[in-house]
Amino acid sequence: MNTNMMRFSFSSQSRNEAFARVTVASFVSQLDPTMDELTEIKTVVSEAVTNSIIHGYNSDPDQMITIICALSDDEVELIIQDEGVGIPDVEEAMEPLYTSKPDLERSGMGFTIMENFMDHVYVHSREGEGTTVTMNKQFNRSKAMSQ
Amino acid sequence: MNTNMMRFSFSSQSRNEAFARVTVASFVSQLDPTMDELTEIKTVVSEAVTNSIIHGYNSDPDQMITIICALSDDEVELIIQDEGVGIPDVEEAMEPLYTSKPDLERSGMGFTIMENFMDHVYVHSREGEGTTVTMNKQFNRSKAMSQ
Amino acid sequence: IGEIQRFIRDDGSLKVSRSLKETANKVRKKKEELTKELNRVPTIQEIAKELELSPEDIVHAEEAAKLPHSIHETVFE
Ligand SMILES: Nc1ncnc2c1ncn2[C@@H]1O[C@H](COP(=O)(O)OP(=O)(O)O)[C@@H](O)[C@H]1O
Ligand SMILES: Nc1ncnc2c1ncn2[C@@H]1O[C@H](COP(=O)(O)OP(=O)(O)O)[C@@H](O)[C@H]1O
Ligand SMILES: [Mg+2]
Ligand SMILES: [Mg+2]
Repeated sequence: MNTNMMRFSFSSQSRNEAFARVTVASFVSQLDPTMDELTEIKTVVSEAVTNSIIHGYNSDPDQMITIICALSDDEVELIIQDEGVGIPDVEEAMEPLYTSKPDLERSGMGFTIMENFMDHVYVHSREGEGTTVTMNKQFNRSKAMSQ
Repeated sequence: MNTNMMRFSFSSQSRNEAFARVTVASFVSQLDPTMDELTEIKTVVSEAVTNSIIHGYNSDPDQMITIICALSDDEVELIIQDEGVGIPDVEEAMEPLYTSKPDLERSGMGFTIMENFMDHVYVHSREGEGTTVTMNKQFNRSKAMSQ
Repeated sequence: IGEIQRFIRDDGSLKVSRSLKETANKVRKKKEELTKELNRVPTIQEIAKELELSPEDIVHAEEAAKLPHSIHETVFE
């Protein structure tokens, strides 16, 4: 099997959100996804990175976020990690519309969007240790089917 | 002072050369350099990454290459690292036209190009341990001078 | 005066932000064209081939087009 991987870390500044999106999307472009699939991947990266910045690190800009991305054949695995405050109740956090920061006008839809755009989303988190979001997606499904 | 840094690693595969180029370029784009300056940075990344793949790892696709990039005001520092075979004689390797792989139709101009496009190039290498190329460049210099 | 000079200079020179935006416009047009032609959303390779760019460069340009124009940053910083 044909595998390729990359890993990158960057400081928890909101201006790095765009950078994280480009980095993941340009790596994933090797699998030749459709433009729509690529937009989905970028959205998912934005949601997870924003969560790490705003919730995980409470907007402290001097912490680090790590993204790992592995490609094999037509599949992508994406891991987004912080060492922030963690999530006390993951199940509750993943419910649509749930947000712990309604004052910041958060929609509470971040995890729901991730689950919609990716095939699998797995969240591992411990209070005081941080959060790891692992996601998988297979590309070109619709393309293959439409042939 | 306004600083921002990132670090990324990826498999030593030539298809990742474009990925490495764009990842650095998109991070450096924060400083809004000119197109020429960005092209120079991309060229330098290509040369160093190709060297790590072809020379450092003798084209073994399962090793890792690391790039660190730090921005401060109008300056970029770029570090490109491998843990490959290393360079026995760095001074000789950096001479224009020197190549240890003439059979692969290498031009021997990689280091010369890096020295031309960047303000400083420093190569640290040990046989059997790997090679680290550290480069610096200040942007907007020529623009400031042309006034 | 320094700021005004910088404004004029930035406007006239090929800054990355501007050039990437032009590329992003081409990508957007090509995407529309191919969507009609193929009757589905094109893949990134399909667009890359037509524009003779790498897929990675297309991703970069698309993202840059979303960011605020640098002239604002230059003038108002
Ligand atoms: N990386 C993280 N670190 C800590 N808490 C998180 C993290 N990601 C998500 N959460 C928690 O999960 C909740 C739901 O997240 P999400 O669905 O993205 O909604 P929103 O970000 O709009 O609040 C957040 O309000 C927060 O309490
Ligand atoms: N990362 C590296 N690991 C091991 N050797 C290297 C590395 N980079 C450069 N070299 C050595 O330095 C020489 C000169 O490099 P360069 O100027 O790029 O020319 P070329 O790549 O065309 O040979 C190479 O031929 C090789 O012997
Ligand atoms: Mg969220
Ligand atoms: Mg070379």
